[in-house]
Amino acid sequence: MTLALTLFTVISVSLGAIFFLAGTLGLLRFPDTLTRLHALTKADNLGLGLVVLGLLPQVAWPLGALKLIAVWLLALLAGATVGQLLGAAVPPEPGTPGDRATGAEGQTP
Amino acid sequence: MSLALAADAFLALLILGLAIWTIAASQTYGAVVGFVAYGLLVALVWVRLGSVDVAMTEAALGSGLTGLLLLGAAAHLAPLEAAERQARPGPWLRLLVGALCGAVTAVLAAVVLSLPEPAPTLGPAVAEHLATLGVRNPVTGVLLGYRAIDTLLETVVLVPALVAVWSLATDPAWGGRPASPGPRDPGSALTLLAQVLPPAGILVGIHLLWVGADAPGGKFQGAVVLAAMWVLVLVAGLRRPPALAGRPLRWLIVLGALVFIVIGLSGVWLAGAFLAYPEGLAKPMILAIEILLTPSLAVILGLLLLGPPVADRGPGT
Amino acid sequence: MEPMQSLYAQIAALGGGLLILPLMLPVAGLLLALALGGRWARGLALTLLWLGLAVALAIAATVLYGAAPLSYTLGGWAPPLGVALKADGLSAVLLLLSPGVLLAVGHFARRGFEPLDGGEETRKSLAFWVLLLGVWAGLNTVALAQDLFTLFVALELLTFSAVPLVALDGRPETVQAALRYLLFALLGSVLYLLGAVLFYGSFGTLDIPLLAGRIGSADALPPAVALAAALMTAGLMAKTALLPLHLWLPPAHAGAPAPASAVLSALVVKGSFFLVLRLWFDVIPALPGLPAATILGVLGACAIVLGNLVALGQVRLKLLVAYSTVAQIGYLFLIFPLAAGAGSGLALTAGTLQIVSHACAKAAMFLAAGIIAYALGHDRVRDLGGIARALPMTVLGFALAGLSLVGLQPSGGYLVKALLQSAADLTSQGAWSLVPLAGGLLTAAYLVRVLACALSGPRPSIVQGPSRPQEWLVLALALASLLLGLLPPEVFGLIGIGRTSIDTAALVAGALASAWTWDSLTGSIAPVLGVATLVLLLKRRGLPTAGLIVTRTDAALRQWAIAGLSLLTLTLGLAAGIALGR
Amino acid sequence: MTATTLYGLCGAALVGLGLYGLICHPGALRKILAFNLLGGGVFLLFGVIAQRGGGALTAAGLGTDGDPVPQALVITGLVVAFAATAIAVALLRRLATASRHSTLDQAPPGDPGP
Repeated sequence: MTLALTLFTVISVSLGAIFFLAGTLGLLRFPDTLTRLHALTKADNLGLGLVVLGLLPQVAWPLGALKLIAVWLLALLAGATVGQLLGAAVPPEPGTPGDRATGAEGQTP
Repeated sequence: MSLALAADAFLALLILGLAIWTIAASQTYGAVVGFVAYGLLVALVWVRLGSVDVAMTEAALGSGLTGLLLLGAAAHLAPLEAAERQARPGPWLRLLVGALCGAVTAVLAAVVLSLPEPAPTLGPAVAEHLATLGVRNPVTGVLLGYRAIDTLLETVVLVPALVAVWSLATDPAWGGRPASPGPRDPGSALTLLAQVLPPAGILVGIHLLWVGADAPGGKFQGAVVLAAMWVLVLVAGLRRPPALAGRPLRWLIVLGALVFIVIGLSGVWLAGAFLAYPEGLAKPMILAIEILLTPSLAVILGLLLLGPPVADRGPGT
Repeated sequence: MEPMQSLYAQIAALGGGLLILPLMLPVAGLLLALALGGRWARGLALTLLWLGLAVALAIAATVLYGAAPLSYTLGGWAPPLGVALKADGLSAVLLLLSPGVLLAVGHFARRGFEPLDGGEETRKSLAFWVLLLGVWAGLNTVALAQDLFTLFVALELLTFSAVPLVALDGRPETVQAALRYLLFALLGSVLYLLGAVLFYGSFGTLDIPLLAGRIGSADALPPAVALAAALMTAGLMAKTALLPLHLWLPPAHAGAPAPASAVLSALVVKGSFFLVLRLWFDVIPALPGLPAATILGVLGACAIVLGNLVALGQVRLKLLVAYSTVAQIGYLFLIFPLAAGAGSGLALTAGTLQIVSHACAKAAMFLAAGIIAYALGHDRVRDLGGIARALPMTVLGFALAGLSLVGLQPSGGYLVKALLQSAADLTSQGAWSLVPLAGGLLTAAYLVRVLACALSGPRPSIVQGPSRPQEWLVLALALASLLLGLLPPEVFGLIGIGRTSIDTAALVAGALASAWTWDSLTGSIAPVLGVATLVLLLKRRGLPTAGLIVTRTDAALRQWAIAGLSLLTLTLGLAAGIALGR
Repeated sequence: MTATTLYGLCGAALVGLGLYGLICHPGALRKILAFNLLGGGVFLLFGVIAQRGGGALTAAGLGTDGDPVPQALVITGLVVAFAATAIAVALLRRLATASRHSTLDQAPPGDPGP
């Protein structure tokens, strides 16, 4: 039984690590802030979720596991908020849908 | 074992890289962002060094609140950055200072490597008498038992520090409210965070305070988390910063330290020495001090972040 | 004396319990002053200072007549686990000096830092008194604590209370001076903390007596000790503003309001020097050999000469007095090369007396300068014309304090010079005794320059005259320093208590024996008169070119990068000196 | 070459970097940043000494391993360092608003009043 669990942990954590790698790759490769933001929040939240999922069997049940999940939820909440704030702070380039200058309907602040 | 060593080496190199970035970055704002990341990694190092209490304090205070303080200052001082470059010392002088700093580091590293091998430690002595203090967390035992005077003095040091920050206000603004730290229109996302997170944050803060007696945690860590939640609410503009002339606020600031002194003085009669705890009553007294110290520390740390009072005009200017 | 003896026996029987009061009085006062607000802060501070003076007198008397230091273990935990308090002779002197000078400054500041008529709190009325109690709390903890980390927290309490005093007026240049002072003091305290870390890493304790015992008994000292001692000494020198680390002192002490400048120059600077005394005389008495001590002595001599010369050329009176502080700090560090071997008793007594004498004299000078600045609306030395006629007592106080710094007969300054002289003869290092003489003459030079300007010319119109008690306080402080030598020698025995085989009473009596002989009287007055006539002749022809070189080197030394460079070189130099000295 | 000595060298390097930044950087805010690095380096050395003195407590099955005294001192030091940074930042912001200056050497305008 423990072999299956440790195997699950190894697979899940390494998957999470790959998603983190993807997120960082997106950060370096994408042209502008909004797409980088998109890559980071998506990949890192999923990566962290997988890592937490993988570690659940290794941790004392239930308190340790609940703390790990709480960490993940906090990261989700913080990531989403910071994503929104940075997105609102970045002036959209002309011609893109969110551009207020050309009268197009921008997202409410 | 070498894999763990490789991980430690990678962590140490990452920290040095971020530290070099913090010094060498041309833009101050970028340097501060690097500093916050550096602080979080140093908290990780503290966990590797087996000091979990310090790791929490470093993460919350060393990189969290200090980072917030410096980010605000970096944004405020951005326009003056260009003028700073003229005051740069000449290249030869910088080279000389760099060489001397290198020499200090080399001597320090050599000395650290040659510290005596059976490392002198007070660990066993602390562990031996910990039972009489009734707490199982040795760091809390040292902070509130053996070296209670350091903790008392350190809480007292925060009061002149606070008055120092307040005394920089203009005379008419005295007693008014500090400027609200948040942006003018914080936007729905920040308001949502400031409504969802604080209840959980306050719970975590109180848990840290409560668990501090027997496991890593304690009043500093709890107070910092509570202060962070309070500042988050202020940044989102849900509350206005308090008026600094308010009598209840002043008493809340000094409450913790005063109770600490009263309990310390009671030790003279009950347990024969200042800051001593009578037999059997040690744990309740330590908890009483910690419980009453946490709100005071949280308020002081928050007020240190908010800065001097600005004129008492309307909602947060 | 019999009933007195039993009284002190009872107080001593109280054990060290008496030592809690000097610690808790200012701390409780600090907290209550903030909570009660500006209306009560002034009254609370002054009453607590009077109470503190009484407690300090009781402690000093108990230590003197019990002929043994009082000690107390906090929380009942003996070191190395717990922290101990100890009041030996040195601590008793600092415990007495702090409330004394703070009371004089506090009563001087009753006018100017009081709440509004309706009792409503103003910025200055709360901040000044809370910070004054903070300075007092820091100084008392520095005097009593026996643990290096508790001393670090006390130093921080002292610095955090002193820095805002500099910027209390709110003018931009004082805010910049306060920021420069804070950053350089923090650099100093981090180096001090690094030294404490290395001591703990090598010996597993931070308690001064235990550390001294383990360092003394260790046969092969780890290299960490030399570096730790050098780091702590360099850090404390930065906080004491010894030349070339004096960049922050002149603008900070000159820019602060008058009572704040007095507290900063008289007491705050002495707090960190007190720890240098603790370090070199208590923690590592035998360790630093002659090379390291000579480095400190040479820096002290340079401070005396350069500080006085730059003071001579100053345009503003408060800056002149601030540079005089830089020079007088030189005397404090002159004692270390003379403390080698047999001279340590004489040197320690000279250092302690210099702390007391300079504190009273400099407080009087800064308060007098403050009165003159408010009365005339400016403090340009050249335009002080006739102020002596308008404010006779203030200028008299300034002159008497100046004479004490010059070192005329009954003054503390003379005692320090005589003790340094006999220490130099005892340890056959005659060269060092020339420096105090030169310092005395240069001090006389700028004193005569100020008095000449103050006496000449018609009586000026007074913008805002001082109150009568303010002038009496200036005179009282100046006389306290001038008449220090008239105290009965037994009182000076207090300094040596707690140290084996040092009878400071006899040393001071020896130094005073030749004070009133004819040739020593002419020996100290004649050169002063000579300098006075020289200055009066030169006054009309302005600053000689030599003065320009001096001010330019001072300006160069006071750049931040150069000061940082000097601090690093001093740290490494001291470490090498201590390592070689063994 | 254990992890502890590795972090000791890292701490020593941080002290050197912090000293360089504090002395050479003209901007006061960068000096405050460098001061925090310097303080962090010194505390890290404290932590290394705590780790070297460890072991006894794990044997007694109490709390974290490592010598608790340096850990308590570092916590106190961190809070004092934060207070120092708060005062320095408040002074710097006041200096910047009052005189458009943010360095320590250039003299700000303003008459040297009494």
